[in-house]
Amino acid sequence: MSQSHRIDGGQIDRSKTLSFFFNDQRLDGYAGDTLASALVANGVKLVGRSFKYHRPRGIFSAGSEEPNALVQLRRGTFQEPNTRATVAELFDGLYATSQNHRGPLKHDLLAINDFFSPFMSAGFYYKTFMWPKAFWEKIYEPIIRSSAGLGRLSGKADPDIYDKGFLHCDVLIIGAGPAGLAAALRAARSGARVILADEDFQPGGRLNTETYSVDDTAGADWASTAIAELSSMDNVRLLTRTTVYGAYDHGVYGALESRTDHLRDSGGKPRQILWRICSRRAILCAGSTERSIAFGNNDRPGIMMAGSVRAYANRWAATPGKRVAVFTNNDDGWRTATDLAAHGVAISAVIDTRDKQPLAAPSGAMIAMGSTVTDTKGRHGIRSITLANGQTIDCDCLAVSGGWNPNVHLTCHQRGRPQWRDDLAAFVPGGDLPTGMSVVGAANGALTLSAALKQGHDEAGSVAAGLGFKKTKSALPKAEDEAAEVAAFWHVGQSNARAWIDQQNDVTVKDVKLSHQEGYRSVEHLKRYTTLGMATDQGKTANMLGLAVMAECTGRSIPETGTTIFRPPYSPVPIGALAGRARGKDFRPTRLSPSHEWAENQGATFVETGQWLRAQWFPKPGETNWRQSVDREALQVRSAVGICDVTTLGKIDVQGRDAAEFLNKVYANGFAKLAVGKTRYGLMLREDGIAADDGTTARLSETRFVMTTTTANAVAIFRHLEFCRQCLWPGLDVHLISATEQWAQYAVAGPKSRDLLRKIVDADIDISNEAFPFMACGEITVCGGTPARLFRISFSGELAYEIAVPTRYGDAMIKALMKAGEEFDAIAYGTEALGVLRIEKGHAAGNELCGQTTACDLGMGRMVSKKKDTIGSTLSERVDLNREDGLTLVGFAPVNRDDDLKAGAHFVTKGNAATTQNDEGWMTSVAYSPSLGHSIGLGFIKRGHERMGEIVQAADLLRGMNTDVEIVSPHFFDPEGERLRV
Amino acid sequence: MSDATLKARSPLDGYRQQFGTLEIVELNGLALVSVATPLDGEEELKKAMTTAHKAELPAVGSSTQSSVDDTRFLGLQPGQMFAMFAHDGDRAVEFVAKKLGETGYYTDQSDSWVILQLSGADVRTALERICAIDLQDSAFPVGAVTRTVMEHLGTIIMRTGHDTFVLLSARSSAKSFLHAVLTSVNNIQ
Amino acid sequence: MRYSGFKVLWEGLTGNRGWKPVWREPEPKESYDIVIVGGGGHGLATAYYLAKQFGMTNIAVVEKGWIGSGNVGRNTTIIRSNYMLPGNEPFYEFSMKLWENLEQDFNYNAMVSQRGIINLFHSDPQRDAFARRGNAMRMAGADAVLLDRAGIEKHCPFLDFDNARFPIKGGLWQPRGGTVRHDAVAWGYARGADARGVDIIQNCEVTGFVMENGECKGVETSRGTIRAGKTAVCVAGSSGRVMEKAGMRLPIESHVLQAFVSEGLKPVIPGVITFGAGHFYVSQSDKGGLVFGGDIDGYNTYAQRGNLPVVEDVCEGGMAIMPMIGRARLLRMWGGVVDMSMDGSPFIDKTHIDGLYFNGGWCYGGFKATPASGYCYAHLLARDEPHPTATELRLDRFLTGNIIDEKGVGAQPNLH
Amino acid sequence: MIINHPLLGPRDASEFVYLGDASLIDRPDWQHENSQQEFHNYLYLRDNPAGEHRELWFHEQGDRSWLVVTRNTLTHEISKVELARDVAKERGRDK
Repeated sequence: MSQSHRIDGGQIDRSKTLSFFFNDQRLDGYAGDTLASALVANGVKLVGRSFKYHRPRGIFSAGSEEPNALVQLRRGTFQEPNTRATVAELFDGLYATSQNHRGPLKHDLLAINDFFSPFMSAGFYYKTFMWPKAFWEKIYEPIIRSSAGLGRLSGKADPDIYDKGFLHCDVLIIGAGPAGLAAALRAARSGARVILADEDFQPGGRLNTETYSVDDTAGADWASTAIAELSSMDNVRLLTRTTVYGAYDHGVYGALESRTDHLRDSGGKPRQILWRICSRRAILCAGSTERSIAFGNNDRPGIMMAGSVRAYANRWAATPGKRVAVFTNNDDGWRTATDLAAHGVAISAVIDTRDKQPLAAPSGAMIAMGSTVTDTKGRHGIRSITLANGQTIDCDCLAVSGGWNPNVHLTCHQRGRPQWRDDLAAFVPGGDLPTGMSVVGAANGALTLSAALKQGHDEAGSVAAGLGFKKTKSALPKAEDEAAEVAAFWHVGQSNARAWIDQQNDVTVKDVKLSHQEGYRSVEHLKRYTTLGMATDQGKTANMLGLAVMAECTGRSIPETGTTIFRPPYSPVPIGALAGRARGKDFRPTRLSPSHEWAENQGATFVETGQWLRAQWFPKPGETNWRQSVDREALQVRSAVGICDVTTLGKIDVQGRDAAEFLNKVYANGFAKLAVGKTRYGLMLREDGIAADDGTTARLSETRFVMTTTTANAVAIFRHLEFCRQCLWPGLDVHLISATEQWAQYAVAGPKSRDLLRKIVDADIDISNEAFPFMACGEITVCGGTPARLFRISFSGELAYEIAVPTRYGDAMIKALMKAGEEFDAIAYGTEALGVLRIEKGHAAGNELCGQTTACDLGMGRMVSKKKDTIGSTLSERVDLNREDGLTLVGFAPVNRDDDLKAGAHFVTKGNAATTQNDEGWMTSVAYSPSLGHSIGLGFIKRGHERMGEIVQAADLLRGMNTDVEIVSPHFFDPEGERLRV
Repeated sequence: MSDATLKARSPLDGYRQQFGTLEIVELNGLALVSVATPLDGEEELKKAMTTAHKAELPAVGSSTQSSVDDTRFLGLQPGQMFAMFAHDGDRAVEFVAKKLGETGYYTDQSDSWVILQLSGADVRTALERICAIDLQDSAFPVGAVTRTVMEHLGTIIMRTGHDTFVLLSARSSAKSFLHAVLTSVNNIQ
Repeated sequence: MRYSGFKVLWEGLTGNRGWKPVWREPEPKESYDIVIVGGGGHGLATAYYLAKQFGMTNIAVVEKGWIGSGNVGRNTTIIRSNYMLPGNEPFYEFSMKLWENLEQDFNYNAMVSQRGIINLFHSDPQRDAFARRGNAMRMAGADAVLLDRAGIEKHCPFLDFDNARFPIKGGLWQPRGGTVRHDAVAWGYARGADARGVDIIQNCEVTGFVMENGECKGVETSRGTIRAGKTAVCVAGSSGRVMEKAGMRLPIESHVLQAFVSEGLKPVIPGVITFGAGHFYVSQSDKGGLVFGGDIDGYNTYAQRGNLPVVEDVCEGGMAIMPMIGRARLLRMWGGVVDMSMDGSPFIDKTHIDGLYFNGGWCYGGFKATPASGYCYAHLLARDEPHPTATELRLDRFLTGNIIDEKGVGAQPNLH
Repeated sequence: MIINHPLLGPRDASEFVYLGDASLIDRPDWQHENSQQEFHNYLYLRDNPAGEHRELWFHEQGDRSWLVVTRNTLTHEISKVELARDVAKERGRDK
């Protein structure tokens, strides 16, 4: 059957035949077709199965509101579930399969559900499947889960790429139908920056699907002329295939532009682009959506929206049937009869619920006024309908129109609530629109062409004027006002058969009535209990019907019954598009230190520290596991000298006449009296008295300090300091700027560090212990005049320095240091050895400064000065932060020296069970100390300082360990700290 | 005393590439020095700038150009600007101090940034994929400068010509930043 | 009326005519022993346990809108008890145990589904923190398993193990964690409470408190004055708004948490998965939708909607660990207003005003706490002393310094 | 959201970092006889209004200014944006 239902006319390109596959059947269509129109043209009726009862489903509409015709598009990793055939552009080689059936589409095994439907009424699952208890996860749920869901993901990474962007405009016009085009022309001619977005690949909206004329030319032609003019103006950005899916605060709109979905292959370009549009004003011209009528078996393939039926005929030259019947409650439905007849399609009947004079109808059509359709026949496609009077009429397509709902969705995305209009029997936009938004055309209830054109034209004029753009001549497009009377009619009472409201989720009139009967009467309860409107179409064709039936049950009017809120997105948006480029390695940026390339060449292993990559250790030939490398590096630092890149530490330049006073306020310990040329360890508290961060700060001059922060907290601390500077003490002369990126900084640690540095620093600089003692700092020159900074500070407990040079020399500096160190057996060490050395010395780091511990807990209580106003000092004195049985940071050594300690173990007094009540603290950091020859740990335990020598259990239920550990001083190595002063 | 002298490296080792009409160049040999205005010291700083550079103190969000030398002043935040000028050494602060004396607090930023210059007719089309700032003439004229964020990276953007923009981003993430820019260029071509 | 498979069959055969309303629609009486302000999950659970466990039935639940319209009706349905601190963990484990018997208890299938929850870690310090947490859970009688990378691969082979910016190094797994059909929780509790005589009064907004010489004697409502022996406020999300009527300032800010659901898909995700290096967590509902979320928007708001940056941030997190979801479409996004407390932990306590009780500050985690919150609040109201698992959830803890800060970020609500 | 920066004009809120109620500017006197209670109220208690709210935003990806933004927490409408430094001075914090 090759395009058996193709007819004359239309806006397709018959010169371009495209072949495609539906369920492996090869079919032909034309350029300009959607998958749906091509299926219609080929007489394909059955395209899918419903969610719950697996009823046969056919194409229902011709737009993004489609509830039924969902297919899986493309193959393999490109497989895309739940794609609406009605918006999928046809391309050559398109491959689609139907969804949600077991076995072939025609003979779906799960169609059995339909026979059990009496037992599967709304919410039945809340009332059963409870016994026996264990069966839920094991039996009931797996069965439910496997039969639920619609399409399938490939389970493999999405192979397409996505991009994002930002657009700015004076006027955003949403929808390029008659109202949108009229508005765009007027706004653009006034000189405003205009963005015109439309979800269709062919702008024009219903001008393309109707037979009206504008300015005495065919509507579709007028539309293309308007588009041509707009495209030629450089103050206009025309976005086709672009859905504005959400309205956000302050005129920001989210839009999804499809770039390659209509192509066989993306050619390595982004599939879709997610635009964030900043607009000063927005005009919503989203049109309206036709709704159905509920009657017996109204869900059969071939039963479609009347407007869609003629859309297929007029725009795509494809007729859904050869013998079409129309069932309507409004004038618009009749146009389907006349339009199809004009294409030579037989019209078997027009049934109108209204008892009035019939409108002009094709000859041969049976006319029934004040009548209804009560039932239909035809398993995989409609064959006949039965009227209220029992009369049966044959047809292979039933075009239904229950009236039109303005597309108010975006007006509700913030606070807007639609208002009811009786004359339209529909909701129109209410007050409280998103700031800057106005609504025109069918979306605003102007359901006739000339009214839509006029509203668009007028509103654009006043918007442009309001934005201060010049008034320019711009004529109002002329058109006729077609008949559009409607009389509310929701569902056919006489029908005994099930009457569908939500076609995808299988919600029937009975379900809504049951929901009411059981007390789920608020609209939100109705929606949640029956799943009405929760399907992929968000109830675009269903919600009104459900609301109307509920109103009938409660005996209240529809507006009294309420309206369901429309939430973003207007139509579903791929998660990939919302993520854009941020995936894989590009999820977040990578920061590299200046010695990175050198370290790579040394074969270093790297570790993520926030966004930084840091060398973790430097394996040497023959070393088979990381511990060998780390032990060697740590020992070498203690015995000779090691070099470690500490560039990642945050560095903040603090300058000003009041810099010292400022530091005195933000550090818990004193800084006012720090001498020039000296460095001091500083502890920062949060205002709540908990330790926030630590580091060393050096005084380079009376008015200049260089502060270091931990790598992890650099950004947050800078923000906090700016808060102190701008909001708390704006009267101080102090200035901050980050210098983290400016300096490459290396720790040179070990007994031989001074000897090594002597070969680096310039001759005139005396770094002898006398001239440059522990905690000294200075601005010096190295390697023949290169400016540098030298700090005599030590994290390892050895004689140690940190030397900094401008980053441009970072790569050269690490090489120079290593070369100069050769004769001293210098080695490079990574973050692991750094950790071992600091744990051996009992220095707190991230695991100890975890945001839950006080200075007292850390054993630095005495540092907190009570004699000055310091961030955090007051609240650090609260009783529960100074309890007798408070935590203390101490060291732990395994009683059995061969035991490995584990961070995260909890401490329990010997003999006690490992329970919350007996919990006395936890192990924060552990390491194997190559110097001591056993595993060591730091941790917090209650009254730790009073319990030196006590043996407690380190309970690690997770890893099935319960280790006896001795409480010892955290200073495992060189407790007197003699080595760093030599 | 070391025999080795230290060789400087630029963040991207001097990247330069042409993509159709669009050119991307890493700018080197530029010094960047932040100048902070002492509390209540704005008038003196203004005077010093006029005498030494014949330049205005830039407002936040814009830049001024010395009429006697090549120094451009970038108004980045209240009480702080960047002085940008050709200089290939590591003594940038001394140059500024020589001219402005003690009227400001100086911090060398020359090594803190990677500097990319994008030029060509498509430059705005490429940038709209990563830059939330409205770059059209009325909103961001030639001379405008501001700090913003692109692909999670803090970025200073300055418009130096009708179709020319200079972007500064943190040196440590220079490769990620270049990647972000190149991706935009690829995606629009 | 008792629900059962047999009942469903019988009704099916007889045209489903016999189903009765799940709750009455009573007019408010003049006075009650206890008036619970807020017909959300916690309020309804409180009423249910007061009636069932403590034999108090002269109780009203007053709800401004429709019951379950608060966060119980707009969350991501996750239940877990993977907390760390002694002030929290026993409480949440108590809640988990109540979940495990809930459906049989109130004869309503809330689809409690213990398919497990995994929190991924991506660095050694993160692993250490999770080990500390997991051990705390085990010590409180909860279940916890520390998985290495291979263990994660076994559960979730579809995660990005090869190309991730922040490599997956393992995870903390709580097999008993899972999801629950959130609306059904409110309906089940309401049905159970109503059956025991509790008056559930919808569309009844509290406009003020009845104060008599410093004591709270009930509430003024849009449907008249309702006197009460004890007034129990339970309106998380609106706590600030409501308690302000009693002149109280709280250690709480109202923020919006967004949540997202995709179109229905055939099963692809086993349990709940949480990304440790970005803001993303996901599960799959029985209907097939991917239910996911991330961080709060981060600014004070009472509007039940968020903005785009967080939407994108969440989806970036999703694609970073699960690139297979790129072609799944986001169907609906919504926002719930949450009480963000100053240390990220809740309050179940008497206020300084006699007769006035407060339950709130649940941050973005109130749903999982519903049963225990109701039970412990009922205990406090009935006995005037805190339930043993809720002794630290006090309003004055910031004055004494007994902070319950799981995240360790301090007095900044939007960081918790 | 869009924040109309007093120096830079409209900027996307994603450039900013939010802190909270602008009353955090009014840090109590550490020598107040009841300083612990004072600091407790300052740091922990909030008006948390449903309506107009004055709040602190930091332009981290911008000019590094702390701003005081007056925003309605029901509608998100922003009615005023000031430099926090100026507000702090008005409240005498530079004395």
